[in-house]
Amino acid sequence: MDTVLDTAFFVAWFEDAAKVIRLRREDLTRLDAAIGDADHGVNLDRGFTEVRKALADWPPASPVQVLVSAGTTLIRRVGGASGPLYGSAFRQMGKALEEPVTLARFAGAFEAGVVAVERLGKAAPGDKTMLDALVPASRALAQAVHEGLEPREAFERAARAAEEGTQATIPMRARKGRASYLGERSVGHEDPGAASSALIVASLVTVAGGMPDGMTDDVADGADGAGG
Amino acid sequence: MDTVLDTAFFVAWFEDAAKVIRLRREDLTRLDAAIGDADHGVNLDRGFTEVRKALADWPPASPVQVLVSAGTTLIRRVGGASGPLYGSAFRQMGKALEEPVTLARFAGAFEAGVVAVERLGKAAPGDKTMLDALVPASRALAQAVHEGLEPREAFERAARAAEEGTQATIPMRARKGRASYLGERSVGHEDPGAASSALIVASLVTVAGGMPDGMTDDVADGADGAGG
Amino acid sequence: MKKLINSADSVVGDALNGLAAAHPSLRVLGQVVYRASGPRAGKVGLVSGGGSGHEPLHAGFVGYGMLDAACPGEIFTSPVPDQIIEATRAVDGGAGVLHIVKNYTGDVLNFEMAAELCDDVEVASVLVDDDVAVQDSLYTAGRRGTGATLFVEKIAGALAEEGAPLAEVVRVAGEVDERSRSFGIALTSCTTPAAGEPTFDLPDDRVELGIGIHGEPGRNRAPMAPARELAGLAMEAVHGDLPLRGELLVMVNGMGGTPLLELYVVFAEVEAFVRGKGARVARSLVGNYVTSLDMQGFSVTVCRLDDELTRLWDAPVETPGLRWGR
Amino acid sequence: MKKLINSADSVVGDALNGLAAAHPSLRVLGQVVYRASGPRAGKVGLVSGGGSGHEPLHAGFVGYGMLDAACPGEIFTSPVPDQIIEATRAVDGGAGVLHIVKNYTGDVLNFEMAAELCDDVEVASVLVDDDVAVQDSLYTAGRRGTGATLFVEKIAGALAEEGAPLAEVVRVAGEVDERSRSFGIALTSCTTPAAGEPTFDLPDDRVELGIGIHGEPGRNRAPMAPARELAGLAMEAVHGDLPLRGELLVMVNGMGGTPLLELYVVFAEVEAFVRGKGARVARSLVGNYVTSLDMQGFSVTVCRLDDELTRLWDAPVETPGLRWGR
Ligand SMILES: Nc1ncnc2c1ncn2[C@@H]1O[C@H](COP(=O)(O)OP(=O)(O)O)[C@@H](O)[C@H]1O
Ligand SMILES: Nc1ncnc2c1ncn2[C@@H]1O[C@H](COP(=O)(O)OP(=O)(O)O)[C@@H](O)[C@H]1O
Ligand SMILES: [Mg+2]
Ligand SMILES: [Mg+2]
Ligand SMILES: [Mg+2]
Ligand SMILES: [Mg+2]
Repeated sequence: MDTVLDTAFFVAWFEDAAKVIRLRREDLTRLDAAIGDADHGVNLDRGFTEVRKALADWPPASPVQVLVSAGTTLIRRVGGASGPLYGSAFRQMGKALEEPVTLARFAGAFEAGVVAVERLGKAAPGDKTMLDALVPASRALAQAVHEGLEPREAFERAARAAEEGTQATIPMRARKGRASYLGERSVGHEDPGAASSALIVASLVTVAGGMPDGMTDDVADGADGAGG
Repeated sequence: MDTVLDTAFFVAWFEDAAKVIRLRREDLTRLDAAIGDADHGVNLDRGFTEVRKALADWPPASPVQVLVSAGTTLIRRVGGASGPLYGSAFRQMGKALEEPVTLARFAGAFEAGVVAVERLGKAAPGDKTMLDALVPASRALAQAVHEGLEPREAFERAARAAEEGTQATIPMRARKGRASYLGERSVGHEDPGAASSALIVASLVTVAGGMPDGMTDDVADGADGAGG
Repeated sequence: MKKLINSADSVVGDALNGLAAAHPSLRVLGQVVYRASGPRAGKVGLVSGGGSGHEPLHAGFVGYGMLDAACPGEIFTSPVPDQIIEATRAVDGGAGVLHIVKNYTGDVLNFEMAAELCDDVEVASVLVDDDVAVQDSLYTAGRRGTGATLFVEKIAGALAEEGAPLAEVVRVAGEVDERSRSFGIALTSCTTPAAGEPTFDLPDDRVELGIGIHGEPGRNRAPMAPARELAGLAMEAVHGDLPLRGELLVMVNGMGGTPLLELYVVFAEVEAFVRGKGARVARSLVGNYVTSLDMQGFSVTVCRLDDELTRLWDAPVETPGLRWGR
Repeated sequence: MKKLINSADSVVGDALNGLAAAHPSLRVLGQVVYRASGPRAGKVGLVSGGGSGHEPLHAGFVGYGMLDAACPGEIFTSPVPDQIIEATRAVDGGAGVLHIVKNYTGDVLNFEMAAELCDDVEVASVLVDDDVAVQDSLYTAGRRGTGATLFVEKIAGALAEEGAPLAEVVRVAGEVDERSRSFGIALTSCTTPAAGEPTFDLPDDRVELGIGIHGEPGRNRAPMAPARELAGLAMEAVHGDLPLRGELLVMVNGMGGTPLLELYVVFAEVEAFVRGKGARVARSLVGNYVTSLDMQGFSVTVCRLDDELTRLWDAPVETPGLRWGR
């Protein structure tokens, strides 16, 4: 029987992502200082903190609700380029998500989220943006589904792909976002949005790793503890 | 027979003072940075450069004319506190000077110049101003006249007194000028105006030292060379 | 880093409180700055916004003859759609609302989202993209909006104040943008309150050419040079893109940390350059108008005037940052 | 040090060329800045001046409703008598001339000399000495003139514009000075073009309290603190000297290198302080008005208004640095 990713799993995902972003806030901002305007870590930290608050204040009843609430909160609270982009990604992911959530359905929804980013930002892989982490992650997920892997392993593959995609942004010359203003000078720096995307995907691993095989609602607390 | 200080001597004095002030411009400005507004060297350099130019453009016919021209130029070109103070000093010195200029007459006129500074600035020795160099220099000159010394030795005494007076400003707390705004914090710093006064008095030694015993008009060129 | 703030988190809100306290002509509600007098029936509403840290842009340009509302985001971060939606609805006097948007991905996305969600208001938008340091091509996010934003806000604001319909206001706003070009040079980086350290390091003998207004590094570096040469570099870049001709509106703008004395030195050089090209500075602004926190440096923005634009530029304006004629 | 200048020697002249080019309402002749319109018969002429580096003070305040002429000296160096004499003679419309002099030894001496030599013009002078950081006693050169200079120039200028006789203008100018107090705090030193390095060193965790406007060090240092505390320190110093009461005119002034955003943060605190004392900010200015080159920091100046002063403050003014009502 397929593992089901329940509401608690999604809540735990955002909880963990929020913690990691808080921890890496200064690193992300420093990456943005090199080729942008030194606010990416601050922006995402503000947004994910609000996401946590929203999820606590209005406990969501379903995975779809988690994603839509998170996406809406990011749009409403982040601003900048990354707010609408991440916000739309999660909202579209939520809207595309069928419940109960199997890994295959998760992968499909994830791809819908990535497509939303592509549409909104009019960017493609190779432009040195978050898409250079998200697109490989999405492909890795699809491949894992194809291979019939368990969520944990699938997430590990996606996280690895996102991380590799992030590293691959270093030699790229930016064609979208603020970094594109630097022309050649954008070469040699890691894209902050790709870096934050890799962190968010990696949180899937943490949360899945903290979960016993048969995932249930009360597992979330454990995941939360593991991510803390 | 008394040595006579002729026009060339006075011209040479300002020539030498101008050179020394140019050389020490940054030092004077740095002293002013500590307890003032970092412009004393710049101010005096601008002024004495103009004095040299004026003396070259309208060659003065007498010691009185040298002093009045120099004083007027300083008033017209320096600004700040030191412009009117030095300018008035030299103008009053010129107006008080009887010709031909003996050392005694020079000392009397010098005192008149110092009194002009005291009147204009409403300051007294001990206030941590140029007067702490000028008043001792004036007294030393008077004493040298009393003792019947030759100009060169008299100027040496005056220069020493001015230098000692300048050093004595270091522990003083300023009561006049910008440095007074610092209150206790003015203690421990040399007054820039005293320092420049000591340089100007020291130029008398340089110029007198370059002259043979019986001073004549053609002596000035030698003095100029010595000061260069 | 030393800054006159209470905390990095509260700086924008605290500054807005100060703005409201200082200017009875403004009202601040929910991180939107409005004219205290409210919307005027039949007048096109003008809304702009963007990251904070560019003061007086935009909030300082709210008032008679210019903006109806400004939406300040966090430092260097575009505002969120909620602010823009609220502002748009609040300033609508029935004649529609113009969004004046500086061309940055974040500003564009947030204003677009807001506009889509304001389906009850007729919304048009103009994209300001005047910075010649960025080539508009497939390889960039397009030219940045910088100094010309002020020109667009002033001139479109004057036309709106006259009661012109939305389509007319849109046309003139677009015309101002098309006729305007900018180029900026930084002597130092700036320090955002949150980062706490300069965004980039710039040696004492180097300047950064082709900067934007977010403390981002420029296209390249050059040796520090006298004002005449730096002004020449900036003006050549502008002139190379839009030949200087006829009557010009010229702004020499400080980046926030450069004293007015130096801006006037630069203006003298810019004016001489313009004369050298056979053009004329017909109107000018010298000061800190579109800033980048405490950055030292300047930008120059040129707009080729025509009679209509000149008349609208000269029209009365009454804002904290720009005021004449009343 | 990087500055937008051609050379340290030419900076004042170059900036004056820029000022003249930017403002057709001004005329610059022999290092004096005049209204291009010339003197008005029967109107008291207002002349001020002082070292350069404080822009827009004084030259930026020449124009209708304020000064008739400004005499800029070299950087931080008071002007020479020649400038003042020329300005005084040129602006005399037959009703006499008021010299507005900031209380610094250099300014006082040069203006005094000039006044003495202008025996063909009726000259009066007002000494501005508002800075409470300096105690007026036998042990100092007396209180410095800082921010209140702008208030005196504006209010006396408005009265002169109304055609009041010299004695009246002198009275009001003196009244403004008596009712005004200032206190300044620096976060950094400034760098003069000639010296090329900061006038003093200030560690990253310290501020300089009780600074003037010439980059001179203050009375003492204190740990860096949030805006609320720094504003409180400044306001306590002011309030301790002149209890805050009634309607106040308040200026939060930047020292030249501090962005407007931070000045608004400070203003919010100052306004709250005033309210806390039961007084009211009736009029205000927030911006860089009386600066110290590129210094970061602020000063606050408070004037206790009465009906006459409020009316004169509100009267139209049209200068590059201050403009309203026309
Ligand atoms: N058009 C785009 N498409 C996809 N991602 C983009 C685009 N523009 C920018 N980004 C991403 O956004 C990141 C910057 O986010 P952030 O710093 O929060 O916003 P801003 O650039 O407005 O300051 C970049 O590193 C990049 O990954
Ligand atoms: N009232 C005064 N009487 C005598 N000398 C004074 C007085 N005020 C200032 N000075 C002298 O002037 C010097 C400063 O000159 P300067 O820096 O050129 O002028 P400013 O203070 O206007 O910048 C001080 O070091 C002091 O010696
Ligand atoms: Mg950014
Ligand atoms: Mg000085
Ligand atoms: Mg940003
Ligand atoms: Mg000085």
